[in-house]
Amino acid sequence: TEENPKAEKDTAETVRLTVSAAVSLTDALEEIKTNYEKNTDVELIFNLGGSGSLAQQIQQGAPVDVFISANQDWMDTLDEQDLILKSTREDITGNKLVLIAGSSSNLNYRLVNDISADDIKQISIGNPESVPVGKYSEQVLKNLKMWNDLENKLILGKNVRQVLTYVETGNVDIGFVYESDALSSENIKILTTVEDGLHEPIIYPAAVLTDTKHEKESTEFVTYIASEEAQKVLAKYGFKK
Amino acid sequence: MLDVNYSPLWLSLKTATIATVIVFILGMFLARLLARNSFFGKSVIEAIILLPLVLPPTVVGFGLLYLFGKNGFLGRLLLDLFEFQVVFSWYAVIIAAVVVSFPLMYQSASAAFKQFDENIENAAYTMGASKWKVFRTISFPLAWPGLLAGLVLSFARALGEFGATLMLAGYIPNVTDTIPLAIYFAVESGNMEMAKFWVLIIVSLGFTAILWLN
Amino acid sequence: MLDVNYSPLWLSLKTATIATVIVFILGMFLARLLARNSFFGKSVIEAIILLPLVLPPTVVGFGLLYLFGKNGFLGRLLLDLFEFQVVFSWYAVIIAAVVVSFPLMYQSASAAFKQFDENIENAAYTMGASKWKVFRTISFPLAWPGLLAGLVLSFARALGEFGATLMLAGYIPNVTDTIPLAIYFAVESGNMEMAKFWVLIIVSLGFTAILWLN
Amino acid sequence: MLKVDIKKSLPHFELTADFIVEQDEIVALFGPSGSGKTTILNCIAGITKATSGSIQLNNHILFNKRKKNVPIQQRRIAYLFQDYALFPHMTVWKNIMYGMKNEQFAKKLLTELKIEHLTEQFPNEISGGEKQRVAIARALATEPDLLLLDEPFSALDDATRDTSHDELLRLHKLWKIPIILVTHNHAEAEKLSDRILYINEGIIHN
Amino acid sequence: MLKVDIKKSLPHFELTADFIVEQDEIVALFGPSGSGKTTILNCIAGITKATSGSIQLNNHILFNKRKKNVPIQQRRIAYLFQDYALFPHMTVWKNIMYGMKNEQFAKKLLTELKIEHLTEQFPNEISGGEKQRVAIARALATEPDLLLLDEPFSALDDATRDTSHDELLRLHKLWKIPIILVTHNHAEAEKLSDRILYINEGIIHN
Ligand SMILES: Nc1ncnc2c1ncn2[C@@H]1O[C@H](COP(=O)(O)OP(=O)(O)OP(=O)(O)O)[C@@H](O)[C@H]1O
Ligand SMILES: Nc1ncnc2c1ncn2[C@@H]1O[C@H](COP(=O)(O)OP(=O)(O)OP(=O)(O)O)[C@@H](O)[C@H]1O
Ligand code: MOO
Ligand SMILES: [Mg+2]
Ligand SMILES: [Mg+2]
Repeated sequence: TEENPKAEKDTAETVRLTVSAAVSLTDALEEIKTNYEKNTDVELIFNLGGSGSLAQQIQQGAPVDVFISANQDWMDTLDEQDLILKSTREDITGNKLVLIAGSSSNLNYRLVNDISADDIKQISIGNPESVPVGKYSEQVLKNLKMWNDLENKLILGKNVRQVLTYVETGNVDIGFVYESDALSSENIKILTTVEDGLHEPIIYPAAVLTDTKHEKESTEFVTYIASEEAQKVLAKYGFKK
Repeated sequence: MLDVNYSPLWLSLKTATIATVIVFILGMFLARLLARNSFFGKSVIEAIILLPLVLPPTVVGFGLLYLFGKNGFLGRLLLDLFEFQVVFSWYAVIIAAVVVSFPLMYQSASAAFKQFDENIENAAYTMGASKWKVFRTISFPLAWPGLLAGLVLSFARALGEFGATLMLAGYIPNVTDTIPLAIYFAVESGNMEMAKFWVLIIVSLGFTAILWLN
Repeated sequence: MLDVNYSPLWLSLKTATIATVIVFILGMFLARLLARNSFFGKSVIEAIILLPLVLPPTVVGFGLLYLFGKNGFLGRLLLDLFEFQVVFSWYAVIIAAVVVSFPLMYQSASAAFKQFDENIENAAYTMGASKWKVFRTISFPLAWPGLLAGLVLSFARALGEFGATLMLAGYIPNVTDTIPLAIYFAVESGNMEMAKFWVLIIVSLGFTAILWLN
Repeated sequence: MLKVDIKKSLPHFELTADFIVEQDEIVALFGPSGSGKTTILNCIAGITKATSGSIQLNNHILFNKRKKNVPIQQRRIAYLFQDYALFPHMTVWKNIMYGMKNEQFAKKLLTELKIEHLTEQFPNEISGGEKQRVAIARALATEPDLLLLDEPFSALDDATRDTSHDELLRLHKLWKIPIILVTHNHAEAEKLSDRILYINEGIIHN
Repeated sequence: MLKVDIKKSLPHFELTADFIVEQDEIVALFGPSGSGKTTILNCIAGITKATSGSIQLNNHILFNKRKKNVPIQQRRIAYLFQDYALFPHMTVWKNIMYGMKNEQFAKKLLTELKIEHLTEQFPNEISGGEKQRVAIARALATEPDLLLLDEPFSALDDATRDTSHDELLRLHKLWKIPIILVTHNHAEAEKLSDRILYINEGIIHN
């Protein structure tokens, strides 16, 4: 059965890989882990958190083998400090930005352009200074010249989940979140998916860290995430390149 | 030079002070009331008071959001009665600070009132002093070391409150951006200069408060 | 039915208990040492002790990461001496819990030791009791209400510690995933059932601890 | 006039107190250590509750079996505690002024009791006998309807005791209130009191 | 043998104590309230520090001007505090056994002092005179090199006081240690002591 080969695997030399990954990937990675561990001698340990915190931990020498960031900036930072193996860096998936409202809301915007300052009391986005999703949201609103109208209605969240909670509980009228997060909630509806051209592409890069003791296995895992089998799983949770 | 908006400083000072005053008064009287009685259910009350301490502040904030939010029981009540929305307001900052620092004050005060000789109070009563006078002139000063400890802890906790505040009050520049929020976002966005600046400020505030209280 | 991994329960219990024991002993002795002395610099020490309370836990975690990280002073010391890396280990969870709950214990204990009649200690000394015996049999029991308050607060705080833990210890299943972290990630991934389950567990733990201590 | 008729169960015997103190009378309560003297005063002052019976002062019922129990602060009874119970955080002067209306009278009391030089000191900064005199002054200062004194002069030397005696007698003449005085000193009891109640193991023998 | 030769500044006068107590002597310290009796005992026991001078017990220097100051717990001096300082969280029995080696002796003391029925009660559950006897027992129980008694019998009735006197004299015969007894009662001083030191405003007149 399932248990026995695994027990054998432990006695054979199982390699443990610590993967620091953006927290939004949690559910998708759990499924990928199950698939991956079935066919390899590798045990995956996920350290989940905001990309910023994860990068800071790595800078301070946390024993991590693979880093999956929710944006390019933090990966670039580590790159500049030679903390990642450049050759292993790969964009493994992406996400889309969506505009959401509570499931019982009577707003039915078709386009981001439809948002009118008169309809809404409050709008929530991630904090552009620190949360990637907030930065993208700001780009959208600025590109559409709506930022000035809406600025005094903004509630800034520390992460996507907080934006989602505000919308779910009806405390704000609308918010911008990732599609993957929107799919995980039953209490909201997606009003529209934001056009790609309105913000920088949302890319999740992965890379093996310079300090790893298991370069081979780590590189194999990064390659695996880019493979079709893993991409299918990611797509199921709303992640598309 | 850093380009600093000082709003967090005033906001933090104001909210922490108000929250501490509320917590101090409520915590002290509740503790006095319960200190020398023991009844069934007292432990339950004490456990509920302690709850915000065992939960991560974000979860506390989550709970408060459910309570004070648009669809929450208290939120709707306030909205219906006063057309007042707590969430995302300055009051939300105070509520969050009060809830998280209350257990510290209550526990300290409760211990303080258990730790002095009751007979001194009786002596004051024989001199015709009212309950309030005895509390003010006898019980309060005799329990002062413990009450002071609670005050210091509450003020520090209120000043440093972050998770619940962020959840209930949101991060709205000039309205709900306390120093801890400013620190958090500075750190998260990698603006270490700004983070250090605010850490220094909050540390000096803590220092001043302690020196002044001692 | 929920498919629950119970590791956070044991981990939280274990780390909160160990951290509380450490904090209780250290906090009590430090408070006793400083309680009835006043010297220049005492307020400074007390302010430093209080620091983790005024800072958002994440920032405390950040500071600890700098201290215990590969390039940090203590981190390098431990690495050189014992080839031991603290970050991401079980010890990091304990360190985080100790640091954030220490101020609660210290303040409570400090007040407790100020609030009883010194002459009782002198009486014990005249009977030939050593300093340690007097502490154990006189000062300790007389200060007990305040010490207990500190113990309860510290345990609750250690149990609920989240921000600093996440930063210093990471979220590593079966190694550093305490209940507060489990709650956070359950919420993050929209798994409200799981979140509620863990909130219930942690609340019952807090309850049990209080009932048992009273 | 004070009328006491109470019973109270104590660990080693039952206390039975049934006596009257007239308006202008000083009654001494005299008996061995542990016989129940302090307990009687505590019941009258309202600090302990008697098991049964009644206590009446000037036609006001302070306590009776129908669960009436006037709170301490409304009894208008001054009480010198055997262990003084001074307020440790107040100076001697503040201790005395606590229940006091009349500053002039307080100053006079301090002089008569020879403690006027101690007004600014705290209770833990004065001697045992000085504490006792502060407690006497504090009790007298309230100008009560009834005065309970639990061994008020036990820590005083003969000379100080004599002047304190005189002061008590002077005030009693002035106020004409009932006074109960607990003492172990038979000479003192005879000198100060109009009547001595002998108590032993909780039983009073007139 | 105890040799005391100290000075100490007090708020209202300077205390000067220069006297010797021989090995088998009981010395009474007799003087008005506030004259410095307790302060002398506190200096000998090590609870207060004298301003200058020296204290010597059986050839051990306990205190001298060259800043030597033996800690309280090493002085082997039993001290009955004027306010008893009983341990409020311990029963009478535990109070007495605190510094005690010999259970048999403790039981005997309790019987002699007529408090054997109180062993399981706490200090706040016994009468004033009972507290005093517990404090006497506790001080005697340590079998010290020197015994300091600060008004040990002031709260006792005559009968109880007499038996307590007898017990003290009996133990003194047995142990032959110096004893200093503070009292306001001249008859008591004469009965118990070999010599009386008269003190007034800090000055001792032999
Ligand atoms: N709080 C209490 N709980 C239980 N027993 C008590 C309490 N207070 C006093 N007693 C007991 O009641 C009896 C009477 O005590 P009380 O204090 O009235 O004596 P007293 O006559 O004032 O003696 P003394 O002259 O020694 O002060 C004693 O046996 C004492 O042990
Ligand atoms: N801690 C203190 N601080 C300042 N003054 C004190 C302190 N203790 C005692 N005194 C003063 O020192 C003097 C002597 O006090 P002491 O206690 O030695 O008197 P005593 O002879 O024991 O009197 P009593 O018979 O009333 O107990 C008194 O004037 C008293 O007010
Ligand atoms: O996963 Mo993130 O870094 O919170 O967008
Ligand atoms: Mg009595
Ligand atoms: Mg004295």
